[in-house]
Amino acid sequence: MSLEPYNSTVREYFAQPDHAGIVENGAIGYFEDQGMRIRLSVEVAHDRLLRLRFQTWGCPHVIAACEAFCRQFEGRPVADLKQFKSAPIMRDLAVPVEKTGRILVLEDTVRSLGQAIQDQTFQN
Amino acid sequence: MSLEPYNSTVREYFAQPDHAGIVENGAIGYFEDQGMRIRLSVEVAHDRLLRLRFQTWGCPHVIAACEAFCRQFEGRPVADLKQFKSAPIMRDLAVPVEKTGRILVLEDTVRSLGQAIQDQTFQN
Amino acid sequence: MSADKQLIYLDYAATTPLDARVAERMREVQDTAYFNPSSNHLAGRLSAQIVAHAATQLAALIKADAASILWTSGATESNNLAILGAAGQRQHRGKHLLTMRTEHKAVVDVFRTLEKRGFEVTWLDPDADGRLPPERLQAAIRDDTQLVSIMHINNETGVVQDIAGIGAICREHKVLFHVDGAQSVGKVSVDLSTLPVDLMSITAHKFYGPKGIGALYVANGVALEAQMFGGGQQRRLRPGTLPVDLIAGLGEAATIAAARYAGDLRHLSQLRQRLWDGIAEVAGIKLNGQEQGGYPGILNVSVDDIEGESLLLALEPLCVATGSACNSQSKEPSYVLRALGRSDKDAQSAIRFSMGRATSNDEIDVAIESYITAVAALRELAPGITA
Amino acid sequence: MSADKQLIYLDYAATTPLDARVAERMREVQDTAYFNPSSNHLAGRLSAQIVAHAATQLAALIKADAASILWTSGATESNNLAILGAAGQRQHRGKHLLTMRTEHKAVVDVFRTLEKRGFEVTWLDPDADGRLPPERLQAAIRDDTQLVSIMHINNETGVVQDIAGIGAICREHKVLFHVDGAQSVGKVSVDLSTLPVDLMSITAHKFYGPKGIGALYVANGVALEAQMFGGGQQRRLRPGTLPVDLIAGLGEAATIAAARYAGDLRHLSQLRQRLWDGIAEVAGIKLNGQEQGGYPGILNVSVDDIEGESLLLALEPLCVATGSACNSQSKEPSYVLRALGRSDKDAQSAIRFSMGRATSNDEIDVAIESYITAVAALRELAPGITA
Ligand SMILES: Cc1ncc(COP(=O)(O)O)c(C=O)c1O
Ligand SMILES: Cc1ncc(COP(=O)(O)O)c(C=O)c1O
Repeated sequence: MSLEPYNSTVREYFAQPDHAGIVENGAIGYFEDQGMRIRLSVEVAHDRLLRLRFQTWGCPHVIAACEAFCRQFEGRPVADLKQFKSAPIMRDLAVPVEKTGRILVLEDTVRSLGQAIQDQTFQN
Repeated sequence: MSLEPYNSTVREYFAQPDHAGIVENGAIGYFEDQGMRIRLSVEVAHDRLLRLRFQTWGCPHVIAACEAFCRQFEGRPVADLKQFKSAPIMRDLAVPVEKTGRILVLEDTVRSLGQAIQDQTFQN
Repeated sequence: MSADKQLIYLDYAATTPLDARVAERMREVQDTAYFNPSSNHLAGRLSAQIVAHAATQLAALIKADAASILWTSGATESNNLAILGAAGQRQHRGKHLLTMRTEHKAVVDVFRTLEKRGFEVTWLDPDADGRLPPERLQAAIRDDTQLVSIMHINNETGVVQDIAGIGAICREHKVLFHVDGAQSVGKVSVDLSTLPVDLMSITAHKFYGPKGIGALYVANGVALEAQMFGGGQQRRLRPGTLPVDLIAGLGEAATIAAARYAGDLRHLSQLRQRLWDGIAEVAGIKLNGQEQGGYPGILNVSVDDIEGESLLLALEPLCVATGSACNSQSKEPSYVLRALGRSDKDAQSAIRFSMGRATSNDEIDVAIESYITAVAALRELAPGITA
Repeated sequence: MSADKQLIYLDYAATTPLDARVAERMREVQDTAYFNPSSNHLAGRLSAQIVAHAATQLAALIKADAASILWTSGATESNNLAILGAAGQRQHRGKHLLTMRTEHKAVVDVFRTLEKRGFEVTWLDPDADGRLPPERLQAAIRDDTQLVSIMHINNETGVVQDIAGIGAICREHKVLFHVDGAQSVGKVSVDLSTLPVDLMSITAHKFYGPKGIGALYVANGVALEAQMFGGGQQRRLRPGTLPVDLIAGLGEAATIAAARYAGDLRHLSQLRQRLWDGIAEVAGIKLNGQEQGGYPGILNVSVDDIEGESLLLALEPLCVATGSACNSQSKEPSYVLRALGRSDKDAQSAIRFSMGRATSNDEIDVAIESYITAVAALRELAPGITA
């Protein structure tokens, strides 16, 4: 039986993915696995994640997880990215166990984003 | 499923077994088989079956068959008893095949009755 | 004896009418939530919520967890799934099974099938009052016994088995215990939070719910082999589109039953006493089942020297059962009554009166008069020759 | 995208609402003839007559003999009984069985079970349009083939199989032919007086009848092993108290369907054309199934670069199915569409629109707009990375 598969946060973020999009010339993190693909892009200034945007091909939970990540980290220090863990997001979004793997793709994308920021920094 | 098990004749004879009873001092035929028991009794005058009565322990079809027999043969010559066959009664009463054996008990009782009349005649 | 006369329905053990609130609930669901509860969209989820709510309603009635409810088409299917499913699941541990001779056909025939498939079944006899002495069960349990199936309330006689006592023995020997609760759930107290029962069959149409829907209670941790295949519904144990309206009806019937079964039992006890008082004086009458302590909705009597089929016809327009209602096609004398020690002839003359919520004193009085008259009339047909 | 919005139900292939006349007939029976059709008294006979009448109604719809109707709880049970019952009955003659990869789960999983029990099953592939070329069947039949099971109308795609052609081959080889008619009976012409079919599964809730009731057509002379045991009902083939109201409802639904299916088909064809015309221009859209000649109540489309679950959510409050509605718990890409040659990704993005008697042009127009908007919105979320 199909009881409510999405909590209100998932529905809200899915309906209003305010951080969907791409930051032109921003640092870009990308990862794909399990058929899900996520791209994060960010404009960094003064070691802060000034503008954070996502693009994704994924299910509603993945979309909401991307939006949740952007909402949480926009404005925070770049260094905070290291602390990112998907577990709290999974809890907030009540992600069903069978989808856990998909959300881990976000972790990998965030790691890739951190790397890209570092690379950019080194390039500059 | 239980579609109508009794036709209207069975219902009528069962509800109004006009010939139920016994003829005191009459000739008596008796037979039992298959858990069914039938007793026929008759007052004979001028070689005719003047008053014909039955008693039975049996299912509705057996009761109706006894009544049918009495209705048919009352008033007829004793000699007609020889011609009795249960098949027409079974047809009139729409007796289900699995009950055929029970109605044959009536045939045996009629035979027994014929014998009893003969015996009575010889005694006189 | 004509069909035109007003029917007097005294066959509530065969099936009951729909409670008006149940019918209303079903209409509501049919109108607004007729969707497939497995459908992955808003409409489907509406229906899924109704199914989930009905599970809590039934679970509340039997004091169980809603997750232990499996929907089926009725107690026949529940019995089949429980017995075939448990026997199949555990056959590698042993192939000995235990049941009683007085079970419903939907249990008896399942065990007969298992016998053909190489299982060994011990058929326990009841005492003359229909009850299974727990010691008899205890003595029959072997090392390879895997399943015991004993009904709660007998459908022909109303005899009530000691489910707590029997269940305790099963637990002690780690044997699975299935109970056919078709005649008990919704009619008497069934508290699965204390009763040591692993599987219980339930059917809605015996307690004013809809026909065509039932349930199997499966205690947490009890594994069964599915008997029907296809689709992922109900944890693959019982596939098929869930009939959301019937399930909602069952749930509503359960809630109503929980609130009123105690009052129903008082009503039925009074009716049964009145009926028995009215016919007890008929010569040669015998009560089948327990004198005391049986389910009061059923009164089963035999009587000397009466042919059962003629009695049934003479009782019209009274609607009562001879033998088992679920099996009344066959004219065989009831095997249940034979197991209680009745002769073929006694079993053959048995009439089961079963009363329900709507049964009135007036109807009972008509029943009493009809019974007395019919017996007298049939005896008149065969004086002397019926010894 | 909120649950408050008015639902637009386009999932008639999953289940349909009750026709008002069917509901009325059921109420009438519930009120006046709620009895057990097996009970041997006036009330029981009243119910038995209603059951008999319903059998003639269903038989008239499919042009069969009323005696060939066996009542079940739905097509899942009918499929199980037909396939397990026929395979079991004939296993001494051979253990080879034939079916298609695109069957419903309630057929697929039954054959999988038979494989575990030592039967050999050949799984036939359809052509890209979903149809089984009769030659392919012909080539697969062996000396030991006992049963062929092919569905009439596919529940996901609306693909219609050539039942006459397939049946002729089965007859020629003296192989039993079962047809899952869950999506066809009551919706298109099914004439069993000419179709060479031995067994056909039927379910009422797909053609505006009640849920929880179905039937299995069993041609004269075809023997089956029972799969459920207990009680003498239905020639021992399928025991359990018959739900007289549901059966009466099925009968009524059959009579209504017989009178109006042709008109329904015209209505559905027009709706399907309108829908397809409205969305055919979406970039990367693909129709799954037959271009022409399929069942017009279903339109199944895939679209490039869209994740199916997100599409379904974005389409709310449209109620449509992804994959098989009967199996929509699983997020696996539809095996039916995979068998038609679709990639996992295409199968995963598939949406089944299924229309019914009450579907309006307005609803279709909303569906068109929603679909176009949802696809565009999701593509916006992932431009470039979705190649
Ligand atoms: C004790 C018992 N078990 C099982 C059944 C079968 O129930 P159903 O007809 O709902 O399948 C019945 C009644 O028919 C019953 O009385
Ligand atoms: C083709 C097909 N077969 C079988 C079934 C199963 O029918 P039911 O849910 O009535 O058991 C369905 C629908 O669920 C179906 O579409």
